Amino acid sequence: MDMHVSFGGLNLKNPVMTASGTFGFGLEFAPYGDLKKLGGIVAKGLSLKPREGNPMPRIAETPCGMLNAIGIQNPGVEHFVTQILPSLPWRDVAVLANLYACDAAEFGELAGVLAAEEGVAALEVNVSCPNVKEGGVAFGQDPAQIARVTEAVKKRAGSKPVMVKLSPNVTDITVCARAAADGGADALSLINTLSGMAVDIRTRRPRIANVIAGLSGPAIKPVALRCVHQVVRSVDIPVVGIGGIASAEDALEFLLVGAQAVQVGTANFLRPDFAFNLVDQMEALLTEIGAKSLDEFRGSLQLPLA
Amino acid sequence: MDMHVSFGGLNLKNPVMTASGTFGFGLEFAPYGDLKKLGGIVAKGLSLKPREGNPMPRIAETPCGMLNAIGIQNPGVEHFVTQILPSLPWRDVAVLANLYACDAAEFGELAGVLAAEEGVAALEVNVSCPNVKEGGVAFGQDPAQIARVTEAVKKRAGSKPVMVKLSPNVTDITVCARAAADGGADALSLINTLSGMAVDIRTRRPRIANVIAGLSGPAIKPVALRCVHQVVRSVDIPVVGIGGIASAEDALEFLLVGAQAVQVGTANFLRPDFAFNLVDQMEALLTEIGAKSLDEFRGSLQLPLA
Amino acid sequence: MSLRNCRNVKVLKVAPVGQQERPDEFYEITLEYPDWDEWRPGQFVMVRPVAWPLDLVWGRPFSIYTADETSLTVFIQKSGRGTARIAALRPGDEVAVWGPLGNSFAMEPDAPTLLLAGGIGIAPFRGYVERHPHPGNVRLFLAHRVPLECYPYDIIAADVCADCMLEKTSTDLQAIIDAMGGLIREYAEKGGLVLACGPTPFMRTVQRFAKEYGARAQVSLENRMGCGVGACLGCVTKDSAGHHVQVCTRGPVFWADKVEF
Amino acid sequence: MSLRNCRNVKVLKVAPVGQQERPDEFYEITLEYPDWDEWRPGQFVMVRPVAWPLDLVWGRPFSIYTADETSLTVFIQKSGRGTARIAALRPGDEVAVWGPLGNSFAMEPDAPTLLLAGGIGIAPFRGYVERHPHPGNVRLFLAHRVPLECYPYDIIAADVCADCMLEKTSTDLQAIIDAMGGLIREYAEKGGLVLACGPTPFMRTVQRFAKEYGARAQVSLENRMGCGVGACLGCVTKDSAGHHVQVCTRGPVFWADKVEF
Ligand SMILES: Cc1cc2nc3c(=O)[nH]c(=O)nc-3n(C[C@H](O)[C@H](O)[C@H](O)COP(=O)(O)OP(=O)(O)OC[C@H]3O[C@@H](n4cnc5c(N)ncnc54)[C@H](O)[C@@H]3O)c2cc1C
Ligand SMILES: Cc1cc2nc3c(=O)[nH]c(=O)nc-3n(C[C@H](O)[C@H](O)[C@H](O)COP(=O)(O)OP(=O)(O)OC[C@H]3O[C@@H](n4cnc5c(N)ncnc54)[C@H](O)[C@@H]3O)c2cc1C
Ligand SMILES: Cc1cc2nc3c(=O)[nH]c(=O)nc-3n(C[C@H](O)[C@H](O)[C@H](O)COP(=O)(O)O)c2cc1C
Ligand SMILES: Cc1cc2nc3c(=O)[nH]c(=O)nc-3n(C[C@H](O)[C@H](O)[C@H](O)COP(=O)(O)O)c2cc1C
Ligand code: FES
Ligand code: FES
Repeated sequence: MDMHVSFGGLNLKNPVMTASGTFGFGLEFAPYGDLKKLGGIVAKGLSLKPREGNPMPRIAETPCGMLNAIGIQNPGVEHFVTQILPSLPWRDVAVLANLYACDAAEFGELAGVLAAEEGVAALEVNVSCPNVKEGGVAFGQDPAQIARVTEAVKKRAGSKPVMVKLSPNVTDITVCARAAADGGADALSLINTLSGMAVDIRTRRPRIANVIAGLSGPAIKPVALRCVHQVVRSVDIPVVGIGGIASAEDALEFLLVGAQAVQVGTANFLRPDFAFNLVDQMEALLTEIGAKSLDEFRGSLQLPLA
Repeated sequence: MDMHVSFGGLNLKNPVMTASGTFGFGLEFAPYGDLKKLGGIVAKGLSLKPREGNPMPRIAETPCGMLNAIGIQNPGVEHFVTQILPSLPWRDVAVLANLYACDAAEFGELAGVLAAEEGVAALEVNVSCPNVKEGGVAFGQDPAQIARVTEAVKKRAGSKPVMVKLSPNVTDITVCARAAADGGADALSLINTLSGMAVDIRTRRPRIANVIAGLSGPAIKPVALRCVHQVVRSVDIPVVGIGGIASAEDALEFLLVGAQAVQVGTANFLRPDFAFNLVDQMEALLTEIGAKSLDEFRGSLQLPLA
Repeated sequence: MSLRNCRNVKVLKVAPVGQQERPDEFYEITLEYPDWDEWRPGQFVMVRPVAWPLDLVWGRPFSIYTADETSLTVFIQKSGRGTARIAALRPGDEVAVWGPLGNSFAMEPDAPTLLLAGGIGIAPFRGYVERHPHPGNVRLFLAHRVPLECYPYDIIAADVCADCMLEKTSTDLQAIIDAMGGLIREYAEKGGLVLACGPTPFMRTVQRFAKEYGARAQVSLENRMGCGVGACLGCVTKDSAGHHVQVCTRGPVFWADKVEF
Repeated sequence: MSLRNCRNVKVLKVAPVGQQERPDEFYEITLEYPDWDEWRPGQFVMVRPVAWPLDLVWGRPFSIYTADETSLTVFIQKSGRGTARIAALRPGDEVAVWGPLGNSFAMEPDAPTLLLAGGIGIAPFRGYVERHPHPGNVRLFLAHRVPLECYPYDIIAADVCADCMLEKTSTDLQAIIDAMGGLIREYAEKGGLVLACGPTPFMRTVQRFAKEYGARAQVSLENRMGCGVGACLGCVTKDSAGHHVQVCTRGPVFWADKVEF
């Protein structure tokens, strides 16, 4: 089956991407598979300046999921474009940069640096930074700020497609989706992690130094599917599904509700060859369930008459 | 250890309650344990008139959780007070009514009926009905409506404590918590289910006829703990923790972050004697981990210095 | 002893059935008896192995296949993750069992009684035949897709008159439907009982013929179950007035003219 | 053959260790060899049984205990849900294994080398001693809380000079710390190597004495790991400049003066 997908200015050889923060810069996984086999690699979150990230402990296992509060530890965008990007096989696999900043101007600046790089296929905008000026609610929870950040990135992105990554921690994700679309986003990716927490009754301490952390993994798949379903029906731009994908069946569920492609996050920790295997498994499963093509299958969910 | 708890006008012999919609009216579980052993029983959601609920299928299993869209099938409040309540051992176990309505006036009326019943220990207000007039966002996602509904119930509740049950499907649950507190709530219970969805790639249909459903079970525990943690720190009224409790350790986690009591939902389906067993297990575990008393343990989470 | 309970019991025996034909698919699982006062054919149990991780939150419903003072047996076909794990249990493993649940099939010792089984739907009829005082009045008809060796057909056929038909093609299916129609009509005419258990389309066929011929028929429904005790309202079907009723407590057995599904 | 890979391999053998003393706690798990070019003592593998349900999302890290052309063995102590399930594996079960991961202990064949093991921290030293060209230069010191029979102490003591001290009381603990101080000082003075593996407080003690006496010491850290390959940044510790570095790729072995933990 032809697994090629093309949307919002991105051309991918298949709909399997790896999610930011869960696949390093890609090279970490080279011993376990051929990076060129993937549809795309979303690199770990980048900021203008290097960041040390949060104190330890940063991760905890939860039922069918995990919490993380890494705090966007990264070597900074300069290091990425000079030291890392050149060694990635970006001619043969779409490499997406994931942008993290805490105000619109900084986002614009980051976008400007990355837009100049031939090796960057697209920009994914992570709006999860709490906006200190606006009382600590994250950008991604405020539609007006989502629009503003999207515009700022889009203005400096040149010809690079801009994908905005939405948070599920909102009352109505379709409002955020529309804000990003209005801000000029070429595509949306969702979901980022759910806000969660874990504690240890013996030490009486939080299991994560940052106290509040992001929940990911199979546990959140139902929430992610619901979000993708709602967003696909409320904006005209393409959507990439993320959240709890741990099998080919999971990945197809996101396509069924209308996602153009998927990103695999936590499942990369189940085993480091997970994403590579998924490419073949998805194709085989599509054939097995009698889908005629990706296009025929995508969005073919039959809803009951209301 | 003395397991008795007393808060917001409720006196419970221990902090274990069963969550609305997961324990029927209690009698269904009488073959599996002594109802009088429980701290409290929250009866299934009641509306003024009987409701048939949603079409089938209504439930689906998800990783470490389940989805439900029962649609508050119930025989109506009259049936409850005349046919069911009299056969419940309400003198020996707190029976809480769970109120479901779709506008403030209806909530008030329901509260009025239930306030007259000696057998009802308290009223729990379920604000999950989508408000059709206000564009379909649920009451529980709009702080102003939470306040209005709380006031309406409180006005008719007489001497009965009023507990408002909060939804996690909001941008900032502390705003909703304050709205309920401002509306006069005596206590809060949280969380209700997360909004989720599941689909079948073979039939290409949603697994739940209602399409969107409520996610519960261990999968959501990290979200529930985070919500309780945030709410406990933002209002002065007592909080009851709900969400994914499937062991004594889970239950103590909610007490550690500051909940006065807990409600067990989906775990009642793990085995019908779950809640009964939990009462003893919690006491044993508290002793094992060296807690001096419930009061000493409750809310004793040590946060890192910010 | 109790009317109904939830107990941790040990697995006594796991006996593969029909493995030459269908390796690793059908099993008789024998458990310690959960100390019930009694049980009736058509009732079921919920089973959840004690060591199950929380990824699967519900127990799984199975008809009571047979039981004696010391043991309870269920007959299972692997069809998903839960049944796969139950089939992999070993003697000594502990399972939580709650039951006996639901109502049971009508038993009128002197009435000609037709048992209609669709595949694994044969499970409750083993106990039914064992408990029936006049097996001579009972007849079994089994419609099956997998080889006969996979089912307790011979065990039941040792006691009662039995037929079976294999469905391989759509012509076979039509022949089965015709045969069922003929049988239901016959039992309607002699005022007998028709008891059916099998997949939903099979049940619908029974219901249709029962209506057409005026047979006194019961169908056993297999709805997805959360709790098994009437609390979650996840398993409901509609009664003849269109009201939602729990299959786990008001069923699983319904008079065919008193249920919509 | 490959430098590093992820393979599904079969469990060849599960050998309980020290069960009279501590039933059901320590096991040697032998797996098919994952076809690596080579491995070095101190490196580790991530293990996730293929049949694991998704309730536990991560693999579990274990030191390479020993290996030959056909097999790889890890030595595990049950301490939680994951290790409990790994201990319950049976021959023939499949596990995903990725490795060899991380760096390894320094090996200077001619240098006097002191191995300091805290309990289960002894695991990587079995392979270290096997691989060492001059075991006569190597000495093991094991501080333990559970009986000696639970550890591969005798196996290692067959090849190298070895001591052990049992910790039962806080007086024992102080004696152990004093002994460690004495040993580290001795190896510092003779310019030897000190290699340590054990729980975090044990590692801190080693670090403190190494600093005090100027010993060339390495510590192997046991941080919680998500991926094992450097990607999740969940396992980091601080290097001497205060920068976060991954224990799984930049460690698990660190020079004691180049790490903060
Ligand atoms: C009253 C009753 C009696 C039954 N008796 C038997 C029996 O004697 N022998 C036997 O092999 N099977 C019987 N079944 C069907 C059996 O319960 C299912 O095959 C089993 O639940 C499948 O679980 P799974 O995890 O393997 O499948 P999955 O498809 O992975 O299960 C997903 C969910 O759907 C439910 N489900 C899936 N298939 C069915 C089904 N056919 N019926 C009901 N729920 C289903 C599961 O319980 C689970 O909750 C009975 C069902 C009911 C309701
Ligand atoms: C590099 C390295 C080498 C190791 N070598 C060995 C060995 O050879 N033999 C052995 O028995 N153990 C070894 N450990 C420790 C072993 O990984 C843990 O005992 C195991 O992960 C516990 O998992 P669990 O699910 O049983 O415990 P749980 O407490 O249920 O696990 C919860 C989470 O915490 C992590 N975790 C818990 N304890 C530890 C720990 N002590 N170290 C690291 N992560 C932990 C788990 O991996 C899991 O992610 C090693 C750890 C590391 C980092
Ligand atoms: C350890 C970890 C680190 C992450 N870091 C980032 C990040 O830097 N930027 C970002 O946009 N998302 C980050 N995420 C979120 C994931 O990209 C993804 O949206 C989320 O984990 C849900 O997908 P999953 O359930 O498949 O993991 C991170 C997730 C994890 C688990
Ligand atoms: C089948 C089912 C029915 C429910 N019905 C109600 C209800 O009628 N009213 C209500 O307030 N909450 C209802 N809930 C939500 C639970 O009371 C509880 O808030 C939620 O399930 C989270 O807890 P848990 O993870 O322990 O199940 C229902 C949950 C389930 C699973
Ligand atoms: S299975 Fe829960 S009500 Fe029937
Ligand atoms: S375990 Fe993931 S970076 Fe080390």
